[in-house]
Amino acid sequence: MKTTFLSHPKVRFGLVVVGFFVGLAVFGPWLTGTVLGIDPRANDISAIAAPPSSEHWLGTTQFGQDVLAQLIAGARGSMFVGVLAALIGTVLAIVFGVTAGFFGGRTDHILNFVTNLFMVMPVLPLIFIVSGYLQGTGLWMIAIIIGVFGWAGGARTLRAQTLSVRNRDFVLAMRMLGESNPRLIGAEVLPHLGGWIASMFLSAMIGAILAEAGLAFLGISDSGAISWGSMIQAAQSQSAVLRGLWWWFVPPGLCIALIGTAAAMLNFGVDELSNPKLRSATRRVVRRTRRVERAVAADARTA
Amino acid sequence: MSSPTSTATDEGTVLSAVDVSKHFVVRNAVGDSSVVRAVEHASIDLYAGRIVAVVGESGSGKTTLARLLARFYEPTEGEIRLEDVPVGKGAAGRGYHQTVQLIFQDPFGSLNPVHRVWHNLDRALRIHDRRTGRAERRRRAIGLLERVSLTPGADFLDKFPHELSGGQRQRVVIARALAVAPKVLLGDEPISMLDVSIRLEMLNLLGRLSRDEGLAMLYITHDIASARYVCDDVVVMYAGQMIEGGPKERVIGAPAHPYTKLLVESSPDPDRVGTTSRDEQFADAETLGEPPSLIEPPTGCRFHPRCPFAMSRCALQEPPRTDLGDGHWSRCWLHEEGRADEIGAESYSAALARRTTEPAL
Amino acid sequence: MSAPARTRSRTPAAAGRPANEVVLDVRDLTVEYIGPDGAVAACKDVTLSLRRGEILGIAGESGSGKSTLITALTRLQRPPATTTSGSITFHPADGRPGTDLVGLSARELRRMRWSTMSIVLQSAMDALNPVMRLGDQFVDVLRTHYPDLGRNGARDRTTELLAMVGISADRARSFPHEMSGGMRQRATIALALACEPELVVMDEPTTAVDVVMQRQILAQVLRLRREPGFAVIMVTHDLSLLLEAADRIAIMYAGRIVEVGTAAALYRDPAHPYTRGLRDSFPPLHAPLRTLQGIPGSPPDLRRLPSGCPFHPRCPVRVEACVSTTPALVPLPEQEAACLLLTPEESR
Amino acid sequence: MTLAPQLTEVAAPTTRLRVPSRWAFLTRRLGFYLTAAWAAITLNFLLPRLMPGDPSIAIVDQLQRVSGRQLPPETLVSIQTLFGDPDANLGEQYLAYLGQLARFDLGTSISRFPTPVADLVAAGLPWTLMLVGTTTVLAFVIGTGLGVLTGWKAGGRFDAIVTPASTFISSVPYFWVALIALWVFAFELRWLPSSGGYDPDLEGPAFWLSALRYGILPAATIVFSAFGGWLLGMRNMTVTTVREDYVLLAQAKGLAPSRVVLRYAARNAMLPSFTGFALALGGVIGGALLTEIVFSYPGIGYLLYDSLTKRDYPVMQGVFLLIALTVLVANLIADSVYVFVDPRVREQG
Amino acid sequence: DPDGTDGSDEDVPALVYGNTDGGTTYTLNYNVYSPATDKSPNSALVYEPLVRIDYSDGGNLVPWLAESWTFSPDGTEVTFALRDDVTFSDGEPMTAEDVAFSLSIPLEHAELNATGATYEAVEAVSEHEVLVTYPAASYSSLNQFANLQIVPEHIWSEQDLTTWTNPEPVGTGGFTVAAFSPQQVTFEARDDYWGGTFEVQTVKVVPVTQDTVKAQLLSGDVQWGTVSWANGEDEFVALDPDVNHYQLYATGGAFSAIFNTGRAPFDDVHLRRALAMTIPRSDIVATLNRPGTEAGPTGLVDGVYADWLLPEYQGLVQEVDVEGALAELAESGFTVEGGALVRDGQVYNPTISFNTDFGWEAYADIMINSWRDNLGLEVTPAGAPGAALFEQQQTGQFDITINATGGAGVYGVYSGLSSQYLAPEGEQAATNYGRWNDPATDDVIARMASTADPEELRELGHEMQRIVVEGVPYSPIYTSYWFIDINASEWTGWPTPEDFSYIPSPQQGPDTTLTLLGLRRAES
Ligand SMILES: Nc1ncnc2c1ncn2[C@@H]1O[C@H](COP(=O)(O)OP(=O)(O)OP(=O)(O)O)[C@@H](O)[C@H]1O
Ligand SMILES: Nc1ncnc2c1ncn2[C@@H]1O[C@H](COP(=O)(O)OP(=O)(O)OP(=O)(O)O)[C@@H](O)[C@H]1O
Ligand SMILES: [Mg+2]
Ligand SMILES: [Mg+2]
Ligand code: NI
Repeated sequence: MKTTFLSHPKVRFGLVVVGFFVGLAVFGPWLTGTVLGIDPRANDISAIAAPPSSEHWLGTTQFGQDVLAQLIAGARGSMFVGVLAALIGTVLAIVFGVTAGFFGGRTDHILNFVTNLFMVMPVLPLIFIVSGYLQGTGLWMIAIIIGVFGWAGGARTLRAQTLSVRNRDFVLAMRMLGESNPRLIGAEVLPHLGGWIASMFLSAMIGAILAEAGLAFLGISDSGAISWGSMIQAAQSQSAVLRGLWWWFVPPGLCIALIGTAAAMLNFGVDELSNPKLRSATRRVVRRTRRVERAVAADARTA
Repeated sequence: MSSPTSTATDEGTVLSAVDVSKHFVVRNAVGDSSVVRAVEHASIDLYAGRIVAVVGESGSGKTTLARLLARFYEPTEGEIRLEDVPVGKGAAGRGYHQTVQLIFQDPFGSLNPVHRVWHNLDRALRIHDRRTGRAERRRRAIGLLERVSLTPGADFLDKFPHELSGGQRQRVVIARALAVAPKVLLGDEPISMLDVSIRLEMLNLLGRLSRDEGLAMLYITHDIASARYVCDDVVVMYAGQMIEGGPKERVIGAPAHPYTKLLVESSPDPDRVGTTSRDEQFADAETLGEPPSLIEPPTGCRFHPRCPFAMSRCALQEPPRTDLGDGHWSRCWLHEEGRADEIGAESYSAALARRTTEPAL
Repeated sequence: MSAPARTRSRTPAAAGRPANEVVLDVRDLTVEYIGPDGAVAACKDVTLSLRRGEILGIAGESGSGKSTLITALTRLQRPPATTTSGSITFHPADGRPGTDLVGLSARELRRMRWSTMSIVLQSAMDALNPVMRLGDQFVDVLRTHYPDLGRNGARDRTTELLAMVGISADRARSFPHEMSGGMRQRATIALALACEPELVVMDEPTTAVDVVMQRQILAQVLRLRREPGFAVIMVTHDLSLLLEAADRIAIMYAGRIVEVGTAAALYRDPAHPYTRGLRDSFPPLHAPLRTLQGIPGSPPDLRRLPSGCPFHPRCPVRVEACVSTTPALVPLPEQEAACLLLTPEESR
Repeated sequence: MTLAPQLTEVAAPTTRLRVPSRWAFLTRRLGFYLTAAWAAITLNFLLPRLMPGDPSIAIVDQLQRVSGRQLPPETLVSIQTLFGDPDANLGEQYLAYLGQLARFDLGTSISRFPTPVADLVAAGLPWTLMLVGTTTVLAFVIGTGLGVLTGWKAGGRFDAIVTPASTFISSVPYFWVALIALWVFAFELRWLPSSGGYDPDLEGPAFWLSALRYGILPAATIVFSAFGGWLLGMRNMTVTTVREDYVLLAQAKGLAPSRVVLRYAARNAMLPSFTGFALALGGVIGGALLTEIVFSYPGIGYLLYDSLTKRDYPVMQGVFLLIALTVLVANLIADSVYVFVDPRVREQG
Repeated sequence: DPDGTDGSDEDVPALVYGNTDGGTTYTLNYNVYSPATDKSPNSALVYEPLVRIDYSDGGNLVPWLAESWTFSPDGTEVTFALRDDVTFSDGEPMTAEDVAFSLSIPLEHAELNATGATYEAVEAVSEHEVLVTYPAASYSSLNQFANLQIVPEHIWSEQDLTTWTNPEPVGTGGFTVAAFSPQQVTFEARDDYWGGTFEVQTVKVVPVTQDTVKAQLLSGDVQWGTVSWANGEDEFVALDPDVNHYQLYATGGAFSAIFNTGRAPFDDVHLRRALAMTIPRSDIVATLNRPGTEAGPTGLVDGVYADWLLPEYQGLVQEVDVEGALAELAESGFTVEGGALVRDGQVYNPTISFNTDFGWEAYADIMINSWRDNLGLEVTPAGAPGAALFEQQQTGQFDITINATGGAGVYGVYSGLSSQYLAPEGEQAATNYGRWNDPATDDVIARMASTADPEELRELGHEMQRIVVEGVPYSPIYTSYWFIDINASEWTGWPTPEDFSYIPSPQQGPDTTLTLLGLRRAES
């Protein structure tokens, strides 16, 4: 089971990329400071808005700051918001979705109503506005806001799944043995939802990274922190696009897209592993089958 | 109508349902609610060391009955008695389930795929006796597995459900139910999801548990032949009601209700091969009809719209319970009208054919 | 097949056909699931022949390859299933030479589908499109195969078909979810007969319904088969049912046919120990009761098949050779069976 | 502790179901959306009151900033009275607010005093609706279309290229795509205008043509960023649906492949898209707002941005309220479509 | 060019001004007294003030609608003598009544006092004379009249000025609004303008973003802009030096680091000096692509205030002086421990706040890096969006903040340091954000306000310069400029920073009019 998980190409790609960025976020300062010897905030006045060179591998900004160093530092900011917001969102989604699904009845009615409400609210504009009110907030606050407003979709999925799990025979059986509700949720239902929760977490993380980038682009961000979004915003405010300073605004966007792709791939892979219908439609399976079919046909011709 | 009679009066019942009904409220998209009368005025007694089978068509309320007995549902009417003591409303706690355990139809579904066999048994042992140590629990778990013929038990403790075959899974489920040392085992079609070849082993196991260990057992099934194989008594349900009951050979061998006869004659019986031609066997089986809606059940006897023997009174009044001796009873107007002989006189389809040519009503 | 369907449906077409003529001839069919760790043969060297108007039952435990065989026969298989060897020869009623379905292109197959060979799937619940009215699902197949039938013609024919299985015409406007399980199952059978096929393949047509409905459906199949005259392959794990309903029965075990013969022969005198075990897995309804044992153990995992005879680990009468030698089908007077203990008819 | 599970959610009895009335379903949904609308309105009322900042002070702030002079306290007081009675309690304010809304009065802009917020929003809304409306439809059509194709031929070469590519594309931030589009098509190639919504010098058909021309880049950006999501969802649904028995049966029936794909696979695979619409639309609107900002499109996205930077609270509120209501209406429409394409529709929650 | 001057509209191309103030659309509001911050653009083409500030000459006031003005001897009354040839665009002549009406609008409606008028009464004393009365001697506060527009009483007196949006503006200016759409405002030149005749007949104002306007300036779709263009010399001017002009005009102010002198630790002058000495001004202007625009220490800019500056401060570039800074730090009694300032057991972790809307993070970083490298001091960046930052600055919630300093005239530059504007921390101050509370400063400023003698003013100016340089209430970083981008393909006659008597900015009131008057059709 584990080996098939790790040998799935999409999963592998996803894990490698996500792992890489998590590593960057964790070891970034060490990497830039000790290994590469670059400082994201240092200004090299001799290289202003300079294209990539041997000295600055990804070029410099209008302020003579090293783009690579900023990119690595930005990984930390973006991943921080992503992970924190996803944590908050996932916890809320579990609280709302699983509780509603498990207990049903009035609890479900109320919680589900709240979920649906958050679901149909345009969350991104809402986040913009709330953060707009709290002008000049830190990354913590931004992550909290994103997390607090971004859980509804996950809660809905979890509720539906819980509903289906709650009346599964194994839950009834354990209940019949005398298990308490908290243990039923914790030991029987939640582990069963592990895959859903993990994929929810990943999508929430991507959502949060994208939302943070959007907020930073609107100028709502922590001026003390570097994130990919704030890099793009800084580039934009210095007319980097018009001036063709692509090395400044392309890499952070690519990083966001890359980690988003990786997370989506991970989810995809998990889907494919858990859903045999999807699994049988992957390129590998189809190719393998075609190859055998061709071989058989060739045999038939020669025979 | 609700005379709680028991077939064997010498022993006390372990678990009984006395005149229970269960109505469900279902809502459609419009928000209209309607009442599904899933079980109506059913009574059943379970005795130590005996197996009672409940047979009936799909939707006749068998599962509902089992769940009422397991106290998953609160009866709409009537009461459940445990060792002759009425069980109070909403009090189905640990105590109750230490006595009564339910085995589900799908062995895969009733084992959480994320937990090992050990977890399942361990939880059951721990919940009901918090003092025993881990080593002791482990010893007991192995004992339980060996009781259900999973030998050597230790080999199975660390397996995940998906590493077990269907039969092994169902044994684990039974072992888990036995872990709390219950007196009653309720089996809701415990073998229907298993492969044909291993069903018998399961039935033999259930028979052994009842016979040798004195468990009272309810065995719910579609398959009359298997009911006959394992049980002592048979109860037939139709559209939420119990229409016939008694010792298995009497009920299956000489049905006293037209529906029981239909059920027995519809069941596959390879012994028939060769005795009549195939076309004859299946002749007129096309018009056997479908079970009625439980939302607006037919008036009077619920079987009357399909019954080849139906009389005008069948549509008006519910038939009373007629005791036929030896604990065999039936609910059919034919007994009251003295036409009971007609039931056994010819095959069901023949009766049906006759009726279509010369309407009885 | 341009003749309007209704005219044909009224004439008992079976009348003019030779009774013993073969409709479908399957030779050495092997179907494999191509997996990452190699191929798994879910059907191995299956050889079968089906005669016109005959009901051939295929019985076997879960996972023995019954559905795999059926999708291969009807050429409906999807990756990773692949037919790696064998032939499926279809002999049309008009005496034209047979065609091997394995070699046909998608387009050629499409032309043959439904009008020569139709299918009833395992679960009628899922076999009907949930968002299309029942009638429309008849009309589209009718209009595809009889383009000149017209919309109204197709409607009339639908009514006729539904009436054949006891469903009233107004039901054509229902969606599948508005009908009961038995009704849906009968509707799919009626659908299978829409283009008067020569062969109807049924995958567990009665598993999801209870005994009374089961009997009704089988009765209908038997009656319908008498009139337009089509051959039936019916797959189920319920041997006791097949014994009553089928002409001949093939028993599958681990992807192989281990025994094939007339229903009566298989009931009276099963030659293969597995068949015997299966037969004895059904407690009798009336005969005196005795303790039965079924078959100990469980069906093998196809990815880790035992060597030799795949049944040998569970076999009560195995000999040493069973571990190493895979038996082939041995012709016997009324059946064929694959067991090393059997000797061919001629040498007996 | 009772074991009785809830009795309201029960599989349909196998006996015949009454056909659910679509209108009744829609009425209930309408009820939900009305409640949601009320919640949005209330949220909108509470937000600025829970958050720091007073619109009048914001005005005075900005005036002082522009003139660089201290304004007398009377100025603040008289500006406060322009924005309603500062001493009213929350309940009175709420009632007054509801009363205003009933008259389509969203208050007065701070930075553009005395322009009513309703006028500002009304000026921007058509542009945004046009942009988001057409792009949502386009993205849906392109995404679902390609999704059906890739799902139908899943594992094929087309799928092997298109699916990973759209996974990537759907992960790219909207505004970044917008920036790249701006850079390549407006600045480098100079094919299309880089900002604005139309050529103000033109009139009549020429005006609309110019609006089309100005709309191409923002619209293309949104479609480009949004279609991937639909594609991926649709692909997987198609793959799953194609392996349903009824599609297998449709193939067995010998129907033309196009018919099998459209009537059997695609139609059914599309159904979950309608329920996922709320989520998708929220994302598209958020993205469209950012896109508008990059292209200075005269819609409410830019208006929101403008009001955010100027702390024009009434405008922020008005824009949010309008977006929320629009999304609710769009969802109601999606629900209605769903009701008519899926006969099985039942109340989910 | 005979064709260009005969007035046939077809041949006279419009002058297109790409307005980058923000926003993509305009709302119609030509009520110049409205408390809105976003009104319709370029109302100064329609409405005019009494006086003009001449930035080519130290921010002196020069006549515009007023021909001259005279103060009463005590400096509390000023009489404006108005031009007599001014008419509104509807043909009515402008009278003293109109002026008195206009100037009393802020007095009568507190909410319309958007410019913070400080006089207390206005009165028309004759047909062409208006008398303005102050509560105290106010020689130096005359420049507020450069911001007060004269409106026609016969139209405005009938309106509710608080909510009126003046959709069809009638003013004395050279242009009328010919067409208004949310994405373009078209102005048409008057042929009866008192100031002369325009060759430019049509001015179009379009709202665009900074990037777009650059692209459009390059393509010639826009001919006039005010966008700052880092490296504009290479990216714009060099492409066509005859046509593309990128001009910088000093505003007389600077971007400065303002210390909060009202709270510790920046109540210590040595600490302020130490920090001021280690601001890497040259690096900052390098990243701005504006070498040589480092600000001097006085807050007065050389180009504008050449006559006013003390000789020792003229052209002074403040290089980073680490030794001096360390000496000052030592003298302050603070030690730097672990990046924090410590004195008497008190630990201070200073922050620097700045406007993130301007993307100022990077410049703050440059300063923070320098303080860290040179003094070991860790200053934490605390950027905020403009609106929030402004509130923090007004209420004194900062240690060091970055803001523009400056004003019209020397008095305008320094008056903000008066304790008259002092507000305790937490309360809003309109100016004097740094809570500068210095009796000497107050004395000088009071004297400046009450003198009309240029020589004395100059002397007092010198004193203020010394106070600022020595006391460092704020430390100027770089000179602030008006950025003018011109594509002269259609119109010539633009002044240059080397030689100008008005600023060719589209946003400078009378200067805009003067610019337009001077433009000539380019020869093609
Ligand atoms: N929780 C419930 N809510 C509403 N109706 C229910 C519920 N459970 C069962 N029913 C209905 O009650 C009737 C009896 O159901 P039950 O499951 O007891 O039948 P059964 O005899 O076990 O059928 P099967 O053989 O198919 O398992 C059915 O019509 C069913 O739809
Ligand atoms: N898509 C697949 N990929 C790999 N193996 C498969 C796939 N589908 C089926 N198999 C394997 O092929 C074998 C035969 O499956 P098949 O569905 O034909 O059995 P069956 O006899 O129809 O069983 P059942 O009675 O459960 O329907 C099984 O062992 C199964 O695990
Ligand atoms: Mg049941
Ligand atoms: Mg199968
Ligand atoms: Ni309990």
